[in-house]
Amino acid sequence: MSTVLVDAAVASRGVALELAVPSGSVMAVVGPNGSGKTTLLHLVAGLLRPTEGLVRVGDLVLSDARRVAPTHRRRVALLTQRSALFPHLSVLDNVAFAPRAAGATREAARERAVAELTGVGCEALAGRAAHELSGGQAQRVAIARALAGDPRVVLLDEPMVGLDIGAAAELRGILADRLRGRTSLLVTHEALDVWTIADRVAVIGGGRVLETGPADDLLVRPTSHFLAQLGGLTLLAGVGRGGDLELADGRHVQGLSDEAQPLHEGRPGLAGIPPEAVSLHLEPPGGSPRNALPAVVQSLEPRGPVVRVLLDVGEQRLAADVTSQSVAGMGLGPGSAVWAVVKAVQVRLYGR
Amino acid sequence: MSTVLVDAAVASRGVALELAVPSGSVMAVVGPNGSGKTTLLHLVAGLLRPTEGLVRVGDLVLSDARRVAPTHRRRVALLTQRSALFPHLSVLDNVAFAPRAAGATREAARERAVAELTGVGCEALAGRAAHELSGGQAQRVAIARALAGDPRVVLLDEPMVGLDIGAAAELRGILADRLRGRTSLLVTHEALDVWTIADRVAVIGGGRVLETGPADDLLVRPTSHFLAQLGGLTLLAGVGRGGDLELADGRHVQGLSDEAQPLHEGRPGLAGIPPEAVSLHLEPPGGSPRNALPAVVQSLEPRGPVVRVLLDVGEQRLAADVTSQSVAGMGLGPGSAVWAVVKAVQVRLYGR
Amino acid sequence: MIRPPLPRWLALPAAFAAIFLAVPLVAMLVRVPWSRFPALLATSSSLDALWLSLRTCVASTAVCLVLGLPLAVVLSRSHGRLATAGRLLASLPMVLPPVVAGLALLVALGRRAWLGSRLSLLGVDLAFTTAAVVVAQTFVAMPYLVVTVEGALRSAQDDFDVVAATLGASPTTVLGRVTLPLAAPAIASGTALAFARALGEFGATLTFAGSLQGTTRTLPLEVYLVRETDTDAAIALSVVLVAIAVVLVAVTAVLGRRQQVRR
Amino acid sequence: MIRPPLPRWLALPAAFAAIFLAVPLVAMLVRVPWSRFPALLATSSSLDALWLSLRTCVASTAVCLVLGLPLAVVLSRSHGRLATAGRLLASLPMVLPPVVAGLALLVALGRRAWLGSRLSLLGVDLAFTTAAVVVAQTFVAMPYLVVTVEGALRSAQDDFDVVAATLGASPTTVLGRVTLPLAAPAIASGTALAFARALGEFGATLTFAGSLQGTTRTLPLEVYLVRETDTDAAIALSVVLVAIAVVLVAVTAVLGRRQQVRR
Amino acid sequence: APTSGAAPPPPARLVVFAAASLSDAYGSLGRTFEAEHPGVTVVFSFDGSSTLVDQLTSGAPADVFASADQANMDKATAANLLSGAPALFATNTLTLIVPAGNPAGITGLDSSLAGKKLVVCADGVPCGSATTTLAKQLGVTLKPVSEETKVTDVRAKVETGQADAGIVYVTDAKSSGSKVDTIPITGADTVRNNYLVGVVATSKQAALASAFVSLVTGPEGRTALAAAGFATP
Ligand SMILES: Nc1ncnc2c1ncn2[C@@H]1O[C@H](COP(=O)(O)OP(=O)(O)OP(=O)(O)O)[C@@H](O)[C@H]1O
Ligand SMILES: Nc1ncnc2c1ncn2[C@@H]1O[C@H](COP(=O)(O)OP(=O)(O)OP(=O)(O)O)[C@@H](O)[C@H]1O
Ligand SMILES: [Mg+2]
Ligand SMILES: [Mg+2]
Repeated sequence: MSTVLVDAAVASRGVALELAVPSGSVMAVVGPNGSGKTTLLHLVAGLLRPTEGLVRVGDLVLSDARRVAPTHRRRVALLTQRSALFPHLSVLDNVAFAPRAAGATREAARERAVAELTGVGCEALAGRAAHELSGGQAQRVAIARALAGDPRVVLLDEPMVGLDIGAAAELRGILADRLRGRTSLLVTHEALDVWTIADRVAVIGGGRVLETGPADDLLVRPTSHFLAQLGGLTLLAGVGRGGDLELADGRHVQGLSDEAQPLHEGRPGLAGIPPEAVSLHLEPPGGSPRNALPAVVQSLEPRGPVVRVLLDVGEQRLAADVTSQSVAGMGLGPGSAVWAVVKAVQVRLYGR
Repeated sequence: MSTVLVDAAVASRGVALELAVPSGSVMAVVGPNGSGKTTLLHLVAGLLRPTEGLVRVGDLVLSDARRVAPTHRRRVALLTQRSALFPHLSVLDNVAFAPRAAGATREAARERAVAELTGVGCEALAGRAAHELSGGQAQRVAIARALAGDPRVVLLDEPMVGLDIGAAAELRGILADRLRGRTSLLVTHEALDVWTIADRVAVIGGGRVLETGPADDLLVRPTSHFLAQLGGLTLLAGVGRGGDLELADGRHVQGLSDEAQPLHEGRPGLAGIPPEAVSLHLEPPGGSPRNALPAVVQSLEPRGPVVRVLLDVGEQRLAADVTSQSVAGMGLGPGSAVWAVVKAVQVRLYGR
Repeated sequence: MIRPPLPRWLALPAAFAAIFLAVPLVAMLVRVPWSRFPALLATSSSLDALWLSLRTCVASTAVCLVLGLPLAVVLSRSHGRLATAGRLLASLPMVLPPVVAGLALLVALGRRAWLGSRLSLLGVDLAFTTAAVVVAQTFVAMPYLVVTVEGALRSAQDDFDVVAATLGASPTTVLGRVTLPLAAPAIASGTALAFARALGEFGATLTFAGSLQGTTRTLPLEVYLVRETDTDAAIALSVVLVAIAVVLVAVTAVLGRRQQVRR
Repeated sequence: MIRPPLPRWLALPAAFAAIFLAVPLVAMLVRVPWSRFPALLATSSSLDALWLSLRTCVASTAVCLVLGLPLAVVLSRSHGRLATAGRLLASLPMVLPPVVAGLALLVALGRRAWLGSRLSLLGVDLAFTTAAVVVAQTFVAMPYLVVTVEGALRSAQDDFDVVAATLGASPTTVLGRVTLPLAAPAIASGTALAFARALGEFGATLTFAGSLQGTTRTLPLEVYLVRETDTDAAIALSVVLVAIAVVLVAVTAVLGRRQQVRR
Repeated sequence: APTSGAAPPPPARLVVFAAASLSDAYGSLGRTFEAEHPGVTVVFSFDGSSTLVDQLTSGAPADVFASADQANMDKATAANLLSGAPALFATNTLTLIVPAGNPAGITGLDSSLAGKKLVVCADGVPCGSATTTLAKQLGVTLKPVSEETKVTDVRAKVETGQADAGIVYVTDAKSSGSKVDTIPITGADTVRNNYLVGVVATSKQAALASAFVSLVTGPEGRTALAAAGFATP
């Protein structure tokens, strides 16, 4: 059991955080700059002493105001914003560091390191020195290094930062795969990271945990401004069928399959639909949009310049952001029957 | 005149870059990890010696294979991925560094520093030490520091990396404002950066400049896979009118105004429209989408799973990504008259 | 941030080292005839020696900084044969027994020597002057500054100098505002080492500069002379040297602390 | 990456410093009676002294590393009064004139001394043995290692130790695989300093260990003795010391270069 | 014992603590003694007399102690470091030396020294005390530019021409050979520096030590000492 429980304050930073990460779940941590995300990770890693409260992993109290268990005994891997590869070791030895520290033989450690490097697509860089890597390469190696130690809790502080879209997508896939079932805290600013990698989200603001819950729920019903700004994607769950996602009621959702986590035939999957891509029609439209789903308006919620319309689509939730003029023009209200129309190219299908 | 001309090779890195940045224009540099973006910036900053070729700014040859003008004489500011604030100086003195180095008195330099810090919203941090900042704060201070020296050429290597969405948007506005008319090279992975900050784009791949051109053109007609992946936005130019963007033919485009660079009444502006948000209809549709523009198909171009349809909309270009099934279903071909429909919430309006 | 702790076992050899260094010093203090101490110190020869030592050490430490710091910086950035030769040169005087160092100075800068005789013609006559003491102290002390600072500069991994250059800082500005301030702890300890070595310097001074009260007889020379007749008195005078060192190190520590705080 | 160049004017004081250090050494080499050199070196007393010097210096440098390195690491991470006291202690022996250092050792560890007499009872009799030479050399040389390494460790700005701890490295592993390797250049120069100081050590050895051929008469003591009768011969023997130093520094440079390449 | 650079002591190992200025003379006497006493090794520790007394006081394991002056021998006897009375075995007198060729044109302890660089031993060390006494007897006032702690340093300064003249022992003038010219001081022999030798009280081989003292004070000793320039009583 490696449930992480943080209920700790750091007075000097104006931070008082209360958070539980269930064993085996991946918790995304989002929030504005300076809100205390890094502070949270440092509390878990034992790099900060709480002035009050405690940090627990499983049944063990790792930190309280009096005692802080040393970082190296926590089996908590921390991947920092800067890759911080050891400059005196080769890429291979950097990655082999954690297994070696855990007592593996040099050969076993190197073998493991090669495997991890392969996992991030950097096996060809094994012999290089740290300073011979580009920023992106270094970050990938750092990820391999953090994972090579089989940590009980993985802490990731904006690991995608500095990666190009292609590399980030690739890494997202790798992390989703490798972190699954491993208690993790992932600080990110990307909605996509949250819902492809994480099970749960915690929103931090002004040194407090503002809300926390299942990633899917919070992304569908973002209750904080920050989450909304992250661009909550609506997720529809279903099963892969002929390249589409088949919903429980048999309807198909068409979309583009993600390359890093493709949808597989007969296997469960998700359709990620950005609310702003969903348009509402009173009649099923003709034209290019391939996805037209019958829906019932559940609620209307003004959000600044737009109105978020929550829809019931075959027992699942779908959000649509439309202008208030549209709402007025169509005379929408709870209970209205509409067609939710979304272009296939705006839907991304993920295997889970 | 500070036109930047690079025509240089670095053999050991397998890089041979040819690029011209017209004086006063902001050139975005995009490309995958390891493609040579940082190398390009280092060539301009005089931190790398070309093994062949030269680097020129204005009429001055700054680097060739024999001679490299020293970095400090180039008046070329480089903002690196890591903020690299001087650890022994306060935030204020970090920002005052460049004016001081240029000979300003301590008072003048500090005054300037305060102004720059205010520009990035960090004036309250002036008295802090560098290590007392969060990652995001440090990056903002670093940007203030780079701008405080009034450089002839500004080089930015992924400056937004590590900032949350809110802060990044704010900085994007600041950079768009401050870099305007200043010869700059901006390495980024974000399409939004390219078209809000840059005039021109260079796409780099495998150590070569693959294409270069006006940012608007290249984003409308991305010719490289990488640019397409960046998510080329279509831009429609017009004038602010009653909160909408009025096109030359009098039609209005509705959208959400960008907070950092809002559209002003009677002033020129742009509408950014993601091609995947544009759906094509044979009849003008009813429903929530507020923007329905009559268009004529110019060309069809298959791009992997989707087809990019280039449209002529009142003499301007608009791209729509639709599935090939839609193309077939609607029987589209060059010359077809269609309605390009896009939801207002997917359109962003920017003042320019 | 909590830095990872040091291994506990490290305390054992460290404590042993501290005890090893402390025992002789304590034994010395115990041996000092404290009752005679004020009288011993108040003699004109002791006071002259003390004052001369302070003056010459400040002067030679200043020369070490003015000449040695540039040498350290240049060496830290040099590569190849010439750099190796320079590093060699900078550390050789440390290995010479002080008396031999004094002899070497004598055959180089003495009145009859090639260089010394030419200096004489220019009216510069070092022989038996306080300036000769400073030369001797500088010769033996400078290597400690150079080696310490060069090592620290060479192991600095950062690119702050590059960042400074992109901000328009000339090489001089980079040096003065970035490179040297960042190396401040090493410069402080190098300076302390050099001052300490100059303060304790004895053989080279004796051999090269001579020993005349008020002119060339520094405190260590006075100690050595007094010891011929009175060992306890010599130990008492040595305690003064130790006291100066204590003050010196305390000042360095305070400066170092202030530096630490600024970071 | 092209590092920003150093200011040109820096070459002037640096060159002056190099010349200042070089001239006495060159003058010494010129003065050596090269024709008598082989004969001088081949005497049993010279060979004994050379061999003894090498043995004792290796031993005392090893002791310096084993004890001094832990002390340096502990001090670099300590704060407050005790740390200041420790730093003080670690640098005091440098300031003592060597003869006084020898006296201090004698009053602490001599047969009649408090500690020495207790050691005697345990059958450990240091006085006038080769072990006494090692003790004297260690006492005067260790501070150079401690101060150099401590300064470098304290100015290291990085968080690599934190990173290592998050990767599960115990404090011992962090020390051995991260902290010390990263400080390798400083440790190398500190070790070279300590070795050099031990090799040139003379006053403390003479006073504490005596000057018995083959047992305690190291090369500097032999130089001292030879000088009683023949100054030129003394200079010739000193050249051997210089030669050893050259080899030492050359080896350090090669090791340093290798380290550089790995980065 | 944890370390002892020397092998386990041979049946007879005679340790002689002697003033450094005796190194040449005693070196050859040691070889003579070893030849006369097979199986015996003579080991010398040469240093300044005062250092040797300090070492003996601290319990240094010596058999014979030879001092270069009366004062240090008195210190040793006062501390009961010796068994029996020490024996006078050599004397040394002062002389004036100048660099070879006498560039400054010194003629003696007279007006020729005015404005010249004269180096002497400091009062307090044996040769310095002797110099002071001699100057007082001769009624001259010396204006040295340096008062050295060791006579060797006076010699070195004259040899290198750093000083124009120096007052040293005749034995030093002799070891300097052709590098200096000697200008005898008339009346110098009235001030003698005495070399004394005695058996150390803690010696475990007093008989052998006495034998060495006898050698030094005997005819062979005289020859060797005279060869080094000492006067013998
Ligand atoms: N070393 C430090 N000393 C003092 N205060 C600090 C330190 N590091 C951060 N803080 C402060 O603590 C608060 C929380 O900072 P933290 O680094 O946890 O934010 P963050 O959410 O990680 O921000 P970012 O997204 O910029 O990385 C901020 O107010 C910050 O200024
Ligand atoms: N210091 C170096 N020494 C040798 N090769 C290097 C060095 N830095 C980068 N390279 C190599 O040069 C090529 C270009 O690297 P560069 O850093 O310019 O890429 P980049 O486009 O900036 O990548 P990223 O997006 O990861 O920062 C890569 O193949 C890289 O491996
Ligand atoms: Mg953070
Ligand atoms: Mg890069």
